[in-house]
Amino acid sequence: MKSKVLAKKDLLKFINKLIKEYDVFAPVKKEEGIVFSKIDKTDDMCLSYSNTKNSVKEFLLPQSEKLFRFAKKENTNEITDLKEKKRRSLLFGVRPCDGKAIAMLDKVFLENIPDAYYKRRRKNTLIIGMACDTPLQTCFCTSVEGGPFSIEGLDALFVELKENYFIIPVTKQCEKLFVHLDNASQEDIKEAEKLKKNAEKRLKPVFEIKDIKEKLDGAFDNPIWEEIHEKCIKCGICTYLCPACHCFDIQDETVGEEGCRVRNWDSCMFPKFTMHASSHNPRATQKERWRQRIMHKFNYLRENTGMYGCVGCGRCVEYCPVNLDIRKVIRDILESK
Amino acid sequence: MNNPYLPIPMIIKNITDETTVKDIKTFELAFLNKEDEKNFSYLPGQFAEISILGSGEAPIGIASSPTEKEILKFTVKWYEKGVVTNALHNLFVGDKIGIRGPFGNSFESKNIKNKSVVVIGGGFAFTTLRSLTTYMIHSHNRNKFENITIIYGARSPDDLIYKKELKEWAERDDIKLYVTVDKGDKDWKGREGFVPTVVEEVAPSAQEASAIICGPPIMIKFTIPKLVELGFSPENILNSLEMRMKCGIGKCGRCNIGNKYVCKDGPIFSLAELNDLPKEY
Amino acid sequence: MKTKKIQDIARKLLKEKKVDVVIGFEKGTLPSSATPCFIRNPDEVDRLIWNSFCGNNLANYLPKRKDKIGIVAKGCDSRSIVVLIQENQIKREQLYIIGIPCDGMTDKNNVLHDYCLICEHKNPVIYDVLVGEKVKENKAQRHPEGLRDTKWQKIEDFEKKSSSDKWKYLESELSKCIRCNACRNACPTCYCKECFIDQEKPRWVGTTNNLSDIIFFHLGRIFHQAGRCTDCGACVRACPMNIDLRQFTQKITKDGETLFDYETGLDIDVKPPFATFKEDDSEDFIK
Amino acid sequence: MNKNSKFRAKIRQPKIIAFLCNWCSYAGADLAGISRLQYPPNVRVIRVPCSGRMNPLYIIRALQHGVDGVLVSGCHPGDCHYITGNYYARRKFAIINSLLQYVGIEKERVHFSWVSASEGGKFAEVIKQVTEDVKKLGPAKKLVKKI
Repeated sequence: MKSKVLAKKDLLKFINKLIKEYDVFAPVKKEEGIVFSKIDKTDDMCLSYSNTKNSVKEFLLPQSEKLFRFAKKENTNEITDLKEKKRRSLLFGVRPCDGKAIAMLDKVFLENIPDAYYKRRRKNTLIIGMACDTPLQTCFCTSVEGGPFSIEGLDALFVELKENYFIIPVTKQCEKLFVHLDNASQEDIKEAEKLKKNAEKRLKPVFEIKDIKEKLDGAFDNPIWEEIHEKCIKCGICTYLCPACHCFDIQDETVGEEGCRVRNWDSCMFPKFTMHASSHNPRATQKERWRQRIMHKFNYLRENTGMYGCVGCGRCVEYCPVNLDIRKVIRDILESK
Repeated sequence: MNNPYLPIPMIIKNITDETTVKDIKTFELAFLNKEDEKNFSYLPGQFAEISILGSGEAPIGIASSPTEKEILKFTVKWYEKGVVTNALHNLFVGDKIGIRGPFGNSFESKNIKNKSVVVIGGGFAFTTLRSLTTYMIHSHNRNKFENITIIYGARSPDDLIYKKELKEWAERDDIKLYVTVDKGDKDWKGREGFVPTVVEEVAPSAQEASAIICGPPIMIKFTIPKLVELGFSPENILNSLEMRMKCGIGKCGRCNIGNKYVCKDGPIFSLAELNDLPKEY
Repeated sequence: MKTKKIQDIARKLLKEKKVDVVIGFEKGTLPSSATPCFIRNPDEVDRLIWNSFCGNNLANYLPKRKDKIGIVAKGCDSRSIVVLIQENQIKREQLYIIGIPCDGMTDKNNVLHDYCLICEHKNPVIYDVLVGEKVKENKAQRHPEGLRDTKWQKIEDFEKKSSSDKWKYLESELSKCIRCNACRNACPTCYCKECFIDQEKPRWVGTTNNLSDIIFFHLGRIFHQAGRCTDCGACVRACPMNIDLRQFTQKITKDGETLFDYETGLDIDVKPPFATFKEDDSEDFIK
Repeated sequence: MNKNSKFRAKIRQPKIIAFLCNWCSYAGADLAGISRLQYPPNVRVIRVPCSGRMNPLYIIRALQHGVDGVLVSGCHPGDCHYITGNYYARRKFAIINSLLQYVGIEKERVHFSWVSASEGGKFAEVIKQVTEDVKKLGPAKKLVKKI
């Protein structure tokens, strides 16, 4: 597929056209910060963002998703499967780190036994990325096999040049969006290449990812776990804002005679996450939970899917109320005996 | 669309109290749709998510054997904190519920055929072992196994579950059954003593044999060394684990032990496999 | 200066084995940040620091601990410690409180937090050793009606709004909530072994991000803070979605002060407002 | 649900939950019944051992699950069967009442009263007044949980 260009002044027109056909989600400036949200008009969109506060996973794996409805009438268990949404969705302005997280979620939810709900949403969603040229202090995508211009998980990637957007189409599905656009010139390609190099240069890896898997294999009983968790306050910020964390809980919600089975995000940081009905808890303290979080992201997922469960977006680093920095944790583990 | 989250509608055909305190009940469920019944093929050791609308789901081992047609049996203990087990214990014959499954691997997946089998169970963890035993002694399958030894222990005679079947099995001469209780009552004429001691005593031959062990952690802890002493290799000591599970298909992320998911890669693990996994269960 | 003193005190405490652990602050991984740390080895006390980013309320780490603890405490931390002692979550004998008069903490842009602006207890109310000189307290002037004007201005303004405006504000704020529970977990006086939102039998609050449930959670939590909240700002600082929780928690504090004449966390020996009563408590709202 | 709300829209009969203490207000309600005092039938009673047993979150929970008004009633101060239960309760009620009004729940949705076992008349009066107040407000919309 050929790279394309779109003049910056034509972007809003382009998005407006998309809004007619798709439910478009893009970064929007709100009171709580810049968040990914549905836009009805291009005015809502805010493209001067480093990264959004929430990740785009909530459009594929919503925080609460109804699995089906049921009526709690006497002696029945009628259930109604929920209907598919007709309009397709399009996520515009996804950062490459979030894109990579989607690639990881795809492995978990689409392989082996596919997850019907995720699959339905995923098939219905186009993801257009926006390359990242102003990384934050908290960013570390290059440390976890990602990059500010990574195309993994995306259907297309926009790169902001001086006057144009340079567009790299990745999958067939999005090709038709760009057919009417001009092909990129050699100069554009060069300019984009240069931006990419510069951005990557600014993001020196903060740890050697190659060593971490091997280290973790033998680190289950490492005394370092005793210390790492100590200041953790057991909240769910890190896991809820994480674009790759995908653990969920299934619960029934009822009001009066009606109810629905829902699945909600859950967090390995919560004490009840693994609690048995018999009150036995295999991960009884925050030590085990932190070990699980690190092991799951950097060891188990790597082994099971070939990808890491961390994409280096830095949200957990930025928003942790006690500054429990995952980068430091990893470095400490690497340095430990 | 093939949706693994939709429960299969079932109806409760029979409820049996296993103990006099009535905290353990066996539910016999029948399929409401013939189609579902045809599609539901399982083997001993597998589990299903029991789904009660309004309360939620809980993973329970299937206690019936595939050789028993038309019904599925689940034996469920009441726990004070268990939302679903509580709701289940409040149901009556004729109530409709749902199940999802079957999930997990089976005992057979661990290469137990054409060998002797030693089944060691404790307390109410005997459920999937009942499934296995019933399966093995069925006339179609009995010749696929060599000697079958069953060792089953509980705290008191009343805590033994499947009392009727134990009686039937005791009368068979193609299996050896040893039932023991920690402490008998005045009517108890059988064995007294802990399971590990009985294992040592009856010393089943480890030659070409698999040991399948399922029970409270303390029993497992003391029985495994005995089995190793007897010469059972770690590959032939099988253990069924339990974990909090929600999805049953390896997505929801809570039942993993190391990189293995109990719902998908288990619940049956050999001791050899467990030795390679972190001790987090 | 203070950093050095804290280090010296901590070193002495640990060397003399007066405490098992010192809870203080160390340099954070981001610029303009400090992070809680646990020091057990006297050789490591050099990690301890003190600056204007030491905003976390360290009392949060105390409930149900069994060891002997040296703890660095600002004014608000010390008040939370008092609450925890009052409510038997920690024993006074377990604690060696390194009190630090506080000039207010700043956010990462070096701006004083707004709860620090109206703070009336900059000096620790309870301590074993004080690091540095006491600072001048900024007691708000008593209003003729008995309310403190500057302190409660925001609350009184809100009280005057119509119910629908109030509700609209509540909804708009709380609809940002992602139910990460950070407000609860960052709060030193939210120490319940099992929070009512985690209870499953019966389930108090639904598990989804249904707005009604979110409001229930926050109202419930705020209500539970009556007589406990010291307005330390831990919840708003922790909230990743910048929810204005203090608009509601302050109301509880104000009611505690105006209805029961009780200011939180000043005296270990005074009973918290819900653990006592007066025969002439106001009851004009009761028919 | 739908059927229910249509029904409610037509006749506008509010649903009110009354939490009555076992020793005074519940007996007061009994007395009102025995004395054949007329009062509106909109109230569903939940008996609690003492007003001190009232977890104030019950009020929020009731509003969340579709009642239009709540009444909490106990013994007069000094008359508590458990000596001081209602004194403690009074403090909790003061705070929750003030908090609910502060966040925008109308004052007339949530009521508190002291009704003794001998005050059948007062009980009928309180119910009448509460029902009227709640009727004026119309069906509760805030806090109502929909799924």
